[in-house]
Amino acid sequence: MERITIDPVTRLEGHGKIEIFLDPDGEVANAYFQIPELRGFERFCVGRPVEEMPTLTNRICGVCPEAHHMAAAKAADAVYHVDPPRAAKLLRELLYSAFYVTDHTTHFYALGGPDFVVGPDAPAAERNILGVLAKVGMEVGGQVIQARKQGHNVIEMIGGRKIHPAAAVPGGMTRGITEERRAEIEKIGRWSIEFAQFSLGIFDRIVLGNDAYKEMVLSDGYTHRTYYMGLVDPNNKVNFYDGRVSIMSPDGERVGTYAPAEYRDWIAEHVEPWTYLKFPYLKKVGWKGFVDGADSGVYCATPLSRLNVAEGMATPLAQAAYERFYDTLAPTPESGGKRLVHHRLATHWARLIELLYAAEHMVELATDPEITSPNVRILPTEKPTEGVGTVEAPRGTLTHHYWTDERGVLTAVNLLVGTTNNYAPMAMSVKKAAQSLIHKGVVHQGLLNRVEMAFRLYDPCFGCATHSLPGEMPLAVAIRDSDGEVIEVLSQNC
Amino acid sequence: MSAQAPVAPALAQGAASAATFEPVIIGFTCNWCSYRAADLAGTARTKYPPNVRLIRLMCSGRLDPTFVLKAYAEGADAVLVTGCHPGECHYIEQNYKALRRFQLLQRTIEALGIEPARLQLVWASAAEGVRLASEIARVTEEVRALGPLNWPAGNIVDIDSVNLDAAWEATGGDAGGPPAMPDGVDPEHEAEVAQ
Amino acid sequence: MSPTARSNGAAKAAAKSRAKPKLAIFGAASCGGCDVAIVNIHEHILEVAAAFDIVLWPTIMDGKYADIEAMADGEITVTLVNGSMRTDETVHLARLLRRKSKFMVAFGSCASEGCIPGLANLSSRKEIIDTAFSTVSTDNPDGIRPIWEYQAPEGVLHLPEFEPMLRTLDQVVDVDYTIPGCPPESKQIWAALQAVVAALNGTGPLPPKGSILGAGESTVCDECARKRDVKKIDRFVRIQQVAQFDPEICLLEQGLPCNGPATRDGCGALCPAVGAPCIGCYGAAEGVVDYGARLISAYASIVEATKPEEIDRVLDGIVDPAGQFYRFSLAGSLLRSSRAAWNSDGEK
Amino acid sequence: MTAEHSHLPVEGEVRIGVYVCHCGSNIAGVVDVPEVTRWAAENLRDQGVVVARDYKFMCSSPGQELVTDDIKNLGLNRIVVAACSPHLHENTFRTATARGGLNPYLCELVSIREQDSWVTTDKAAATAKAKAILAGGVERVRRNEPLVPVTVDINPATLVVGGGIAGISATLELADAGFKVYLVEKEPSIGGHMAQFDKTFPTLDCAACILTPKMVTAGTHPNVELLTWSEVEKVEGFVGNFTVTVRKKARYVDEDACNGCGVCQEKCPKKVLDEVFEAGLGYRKAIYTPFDQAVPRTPVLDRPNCTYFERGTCKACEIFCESDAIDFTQEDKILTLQVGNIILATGYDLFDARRMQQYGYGRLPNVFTSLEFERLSNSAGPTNGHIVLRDGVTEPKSVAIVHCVGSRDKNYNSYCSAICCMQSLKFAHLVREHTEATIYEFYIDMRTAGKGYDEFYQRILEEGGIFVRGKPAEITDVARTPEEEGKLILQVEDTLVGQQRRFPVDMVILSSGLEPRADAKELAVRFGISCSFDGWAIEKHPKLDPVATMTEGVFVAGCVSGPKDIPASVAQGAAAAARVLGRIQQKQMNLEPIKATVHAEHCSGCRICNTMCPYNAISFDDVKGVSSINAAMCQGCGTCVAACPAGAISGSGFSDEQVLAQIEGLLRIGASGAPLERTAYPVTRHEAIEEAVRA
Repeated sequence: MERITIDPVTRLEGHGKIEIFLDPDGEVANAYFQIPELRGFERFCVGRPVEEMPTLTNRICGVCPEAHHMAAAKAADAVYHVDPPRAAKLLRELLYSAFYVTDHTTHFYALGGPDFVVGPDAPAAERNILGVLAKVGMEVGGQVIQARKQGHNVIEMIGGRKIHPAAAVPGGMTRGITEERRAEIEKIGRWSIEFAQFSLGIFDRIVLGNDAYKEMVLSDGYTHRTYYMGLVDPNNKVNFYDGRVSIMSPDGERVGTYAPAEYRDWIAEHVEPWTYLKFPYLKKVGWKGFVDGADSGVYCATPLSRLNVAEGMATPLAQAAYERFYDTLAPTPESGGKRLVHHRLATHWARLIELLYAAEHMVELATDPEITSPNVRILPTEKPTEGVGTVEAPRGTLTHHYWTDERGVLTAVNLLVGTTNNYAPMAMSVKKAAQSLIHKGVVHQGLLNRVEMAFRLYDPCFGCATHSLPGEMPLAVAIRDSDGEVIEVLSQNC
Repeated sequence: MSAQAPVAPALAQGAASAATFEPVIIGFTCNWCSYRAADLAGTARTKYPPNVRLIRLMCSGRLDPTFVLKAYAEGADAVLVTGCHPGECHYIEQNYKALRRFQLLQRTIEALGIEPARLQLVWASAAEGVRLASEIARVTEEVRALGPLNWPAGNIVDIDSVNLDAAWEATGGDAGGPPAMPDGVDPEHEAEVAQ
Repeated sequence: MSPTARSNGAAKAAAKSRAKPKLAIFGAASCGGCDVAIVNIHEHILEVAAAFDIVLWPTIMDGKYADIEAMADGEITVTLVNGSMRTDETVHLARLLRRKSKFMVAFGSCASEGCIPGLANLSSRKEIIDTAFSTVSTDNPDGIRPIWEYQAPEGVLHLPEFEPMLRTLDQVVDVDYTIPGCPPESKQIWAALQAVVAALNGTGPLPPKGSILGAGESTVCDECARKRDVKKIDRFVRIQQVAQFDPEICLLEQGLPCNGPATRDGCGALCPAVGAPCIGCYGAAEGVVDYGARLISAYASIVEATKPEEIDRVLDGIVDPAGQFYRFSLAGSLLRSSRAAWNSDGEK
Repeated sequence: MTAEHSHLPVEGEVRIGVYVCHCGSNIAGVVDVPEVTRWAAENLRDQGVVVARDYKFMCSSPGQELVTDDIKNLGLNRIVVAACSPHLHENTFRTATARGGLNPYLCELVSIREQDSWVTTDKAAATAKAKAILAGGVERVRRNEPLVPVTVDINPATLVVGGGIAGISATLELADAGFKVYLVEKEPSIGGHMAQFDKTFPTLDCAACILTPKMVTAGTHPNVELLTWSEVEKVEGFVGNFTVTVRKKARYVDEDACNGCGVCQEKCPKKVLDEVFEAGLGYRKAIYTPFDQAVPRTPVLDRPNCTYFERGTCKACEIFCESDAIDFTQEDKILTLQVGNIILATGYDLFDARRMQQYGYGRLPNVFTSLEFERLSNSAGPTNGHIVLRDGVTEPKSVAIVHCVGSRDKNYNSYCSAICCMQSLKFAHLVREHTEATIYEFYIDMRTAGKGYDEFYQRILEEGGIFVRGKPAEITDVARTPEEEGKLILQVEDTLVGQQRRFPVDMVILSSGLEPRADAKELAVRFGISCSFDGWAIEKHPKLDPVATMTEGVFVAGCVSGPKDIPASVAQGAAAAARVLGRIQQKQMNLEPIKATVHAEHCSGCRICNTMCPYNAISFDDVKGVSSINAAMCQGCGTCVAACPAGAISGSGFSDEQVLAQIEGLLRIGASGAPLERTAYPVTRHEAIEEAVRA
């Protein structure tokens, strides 16, 4: 076997680094998925005034700053023991729904979708937005751009800026919206509903209509039976902005739901010395390593998870799509519990259902009579102390927890960030892919695609997780023999 | 900026003991009061420590906080700001602006880990040569007691002259890596690499 | 990667060198907002793709550092670096790209002045790592920390070194141009890219080295629609202390510490427009040496008080001077950091 | 020694000449001058130093020739002289630089004498400090730019504020020289405090006799426009071109019609206590001229006290006025004057003796202030010069004169009021002249500096009287012994015999000190000058420029800048006039080119600088939305430069670049003279590796 010299570049290459070690028989001994960066927000936010957190923590992630903006604002509300006026909550949620439309659109068409639309075996160079356009036609490209553009316009109209919005503050929002803007947003909302339905149509046509794909979706290689987590409203319907966190066991039993402030009773973070990122797990179950099943505390928090923990969607069209989803993929409930889908690739479908819900919800909010009320902020009267704020980020449940002194200056900060939730499941997917595609020291060429697809479905945003890299996750895989010699380096999308 | 090789262990100079340490202090003077006070101290042969190096401005109101930060960044151990007594500014009221800037700047440097005593304000009229001299002596002693500030000299490593591949090989793969102990950050790390 | 592959890469590179100008977009320690901002030039992105041969854009499309390594020095026409220098890996890649690029552009606040993550320079490396791995929800009884060279049962695992201090691009390599903003406004990005394209086609002037692209030469007030009068501040307020701010009048005049007066224009004064103070993401105005110093001086100058204790009372309204004045620019400021960051007491 | 690297000048190259002065042994005795010179030549080459010389006396003509010759022969374009304080010889070397054909502002003088050799004992340390100071000057001068003074035209008219003796003498000097003067006085008549005095020390000539002629001349001089009963409300503009707004209060008397016959005062039925001129000892009418020799003669109608204005009937004055000069409908007039220079001679207020309650003034009737006594002893005064007790008839048998009332006392004013000793001696003489009374003088020290002053003191001593060295602790009417009954008793420690003593007397005169006018600070702001904490105007230089202020075109004369006696006030009036005449003769003048400038393209119109300028040199253009600075009004303090958050204001002569460069220069070497130790920047693996490879 050729000995490959590693120069410093490949040695350090990639923001996500995978090391696969083989045993003497050439079988996979272990696989490590490393996150090589850290930024330290939890440290340097200490000393800052709490009202700045919505704008400071925006900078954790430029892909989903809106999620951090909302979580921070809610945590700051809690620190001051204030409940913002209804109009303020409506505005925040409207902004947030518009963000979901943009983000899910981006992922489906630019990042995740290409695997299906263009095909998993197509050369990587084509598996991108341009490849998608080639396949589904330029006019769709126009619509995708339109969807992102409009979404960002709504975010700017309410939040002040397209990226890193500024308007959410302790007690509400800095400013309300005018009737003109409301009307415009409503229009965009209605358009987005059509666009979401159209996208679901594409998924139907290209994926569900293709047995090979369907088989792949259902295949064991992409199946993990873990716990699931997500925010639900009082009716156990999916909610992005507010509600209780609900946990579902791999067997479809509702383990419980908790108020965000109680997160510490439910979640802990495991530390490994070979990565800068921590591994959250269910405290009540415990950390058992990178394994699935009801005995392992590993859980995942994704669009799929949210559907799995919820009993439906709060809007009619999305609800219909939700039912179709389960009828198709999990016709029978697991051991009498809730019907669950463990096929990770179905996350793409779930994401489109959420896209539809977000669009419908936009219209609901934009047509609420109170949405244009000028009463969007209330003044705190109590001493600031401690507060937790949780929202559903597209990539998982996001929690900000602040402690302040009596001036409202931060004394401690804890952040449990979306993608982090899925770190362990992703590591497991890697190992699983490696084990199934490396035998007797021979590496199946499809390995990288496999691994990559396993990743994409989580829409990993390591900007959030490590505050190092946004959106799609470049990969570098080094495969070492039992002597630790690197026998192969594969890299993708560095 | 002085181009220093970055390989010396950090804070090597921290060793300088208070006894032998001679601080370097930048002093800003107002042309009409404190600079004349310094002249007067000279004319009267009033002796004071040589540690303060004066810069003449037209008025303490000209003092831009940038000057103070620049002095620290260039290696000064402290900065002494002087001007006319409040209410006696030759430009009527500008020294009040200097006072306000001083107070805000002092809060800021404190937040950056610099002892407030490394930024001092002394009012001295043109007639107060002796007083200025004694204040300079006082400030010098206070700073001597604090020890060196010795802010690091920033620098860009000029990489064009470096063969990175060779550089990497030179590390043999475990260059500077801290031992696998629970606390992953090795204190001696820089020093180790430097040698 | 095999030596043959390397030479192939070189051949490919040689072939390409006669083609369109090459563009590389590299994200160091970044949040990705800069990439999204570029994507947000929307349909124009296709024009960019047409004008340039995009050789590297990890977030959006494929490419390999290996190919970059294989290129001839200076083969890349323009490299946009967003994100700050946080690990030795990013520093290394920035230097690699510098060698391979004709023009190096510090893109966005992180690369040009450190941005919010630069506030990490208020603490020591040890404090940052210790905090991250001992939060209330962290299960870490043995006090485990990331280790740069970890001896796993199966072999050694390397992690990039988390540097003692976060640095800006120009503290690590020579930088030709800067595009400020967190993130830069998309319309400004497009304007800057057009200027670059024009320069490359010889249809426009090449901006002098060191130019700031995609921004104005003044400060945010220049673009701010709020009415301004002479300023006298007798108290600084925080947004949660005041029920209603006048939507027409300068926020600073209403006591809200707005960084607009010291912050470079180009964003369109979006934050003041939405009733939020400017937080300074576009960095300092033309020719300014230290952003924070300008703001400190300006704020203090307009305080309405003459007695030290009165002045203190007003200044108490600024609860976080370091953050207020160096929120985005600490790493790029004259002092670059708090003493804690380099004074290794924290690690002794 | 001399070190020179001779190569021909290159276009655009900075070529600096360094000149280090021995100043005899003043510098060379402590600083190793040849070493500093050598060091500069070798270590500051990269900074552009092409020649470094030292010389015994750089300020001597051969010393200056070194500079001028090198500029010509070596093509120098920057000069640094390390010698004494710029305040002494900056001009000398700038001129030398100009003679060499360079712009004078391309020369820097750094002080290694006042700031180094004269204040440092350790020679090594002094030499190191000299190097640092020199390096600072070199770095700075590299960034110096040629500056050209701003030239402004001088309007020959002058405004004099205050019609006391200082103002009057300034006015007459200017008017006689043939130039227009506006003399503004807030009282109905000019004359000031001097007009209230009877005699003047030490010559004892009658104040009125020497003052009146000057008043009359001022009142009738064709070049003088007298504006009494008037006050300056606003001053705009700058040296050479001030626009002054004056409020001429309504007199209710037509000045042109009035012939000053005084019949109106006779007929006016309303008697009013005269608090001002008669210091509350006498009465005047509701329409009045403060005193017989008043200038102008035109009386003033005191509206609040006028029966007609009170009740709507009377008009006695109008009825009896033959020239129909009375005009009840008159209103304040606002006048706008254009002048080139301004002389402030607003004088002083008397210390209010009530503040020292232990002296009982206001409570004990027979305690008088100096001003009251001036009126009492004045033959034209309320008692026609009879010195009597408050009852108006009884002559005092014993009179105590207390010095330093409100002066030389940290509880009131720490300064010496300069005139009280002489005034008190004068009082002693007047008391002796008019009465039989025994006289006591209570003093801290006798201060009789001045021509003929001490002689006067001796004369008074000879005239007899008891001089007690001590400051009375208390003045009371509570008797302890029969002989103290009905007397005022001064409780005092006689510091000559070192014991407490009590002096019963009939009358006490408090020699009150001088204080700035109550409105001194507002006045300072209105005229853009600075004043000390107490309120005395600050001179441009207390010794070398005592009548000029920091504000070009605004001068001071008399007590406005501190207590003075009459001769000093007169001298200052004339001196101020001379300074103004100099300006007028030049027709134009150059202003120091140290100015601030707004760069409009960088100005965001945030308006933070708008409140920075005490000279109102900064204005905001609403249309353009930018601020701008009037160069002529700018005094170059640089406060706005430091304040501008956009860095849009630059300050010539003290630019950011110059100061930042000087800081770098000053920090080139440490206290030992070796390069300043610096902490290394924290390194990471790669840098260490790269360094290692490079090494």
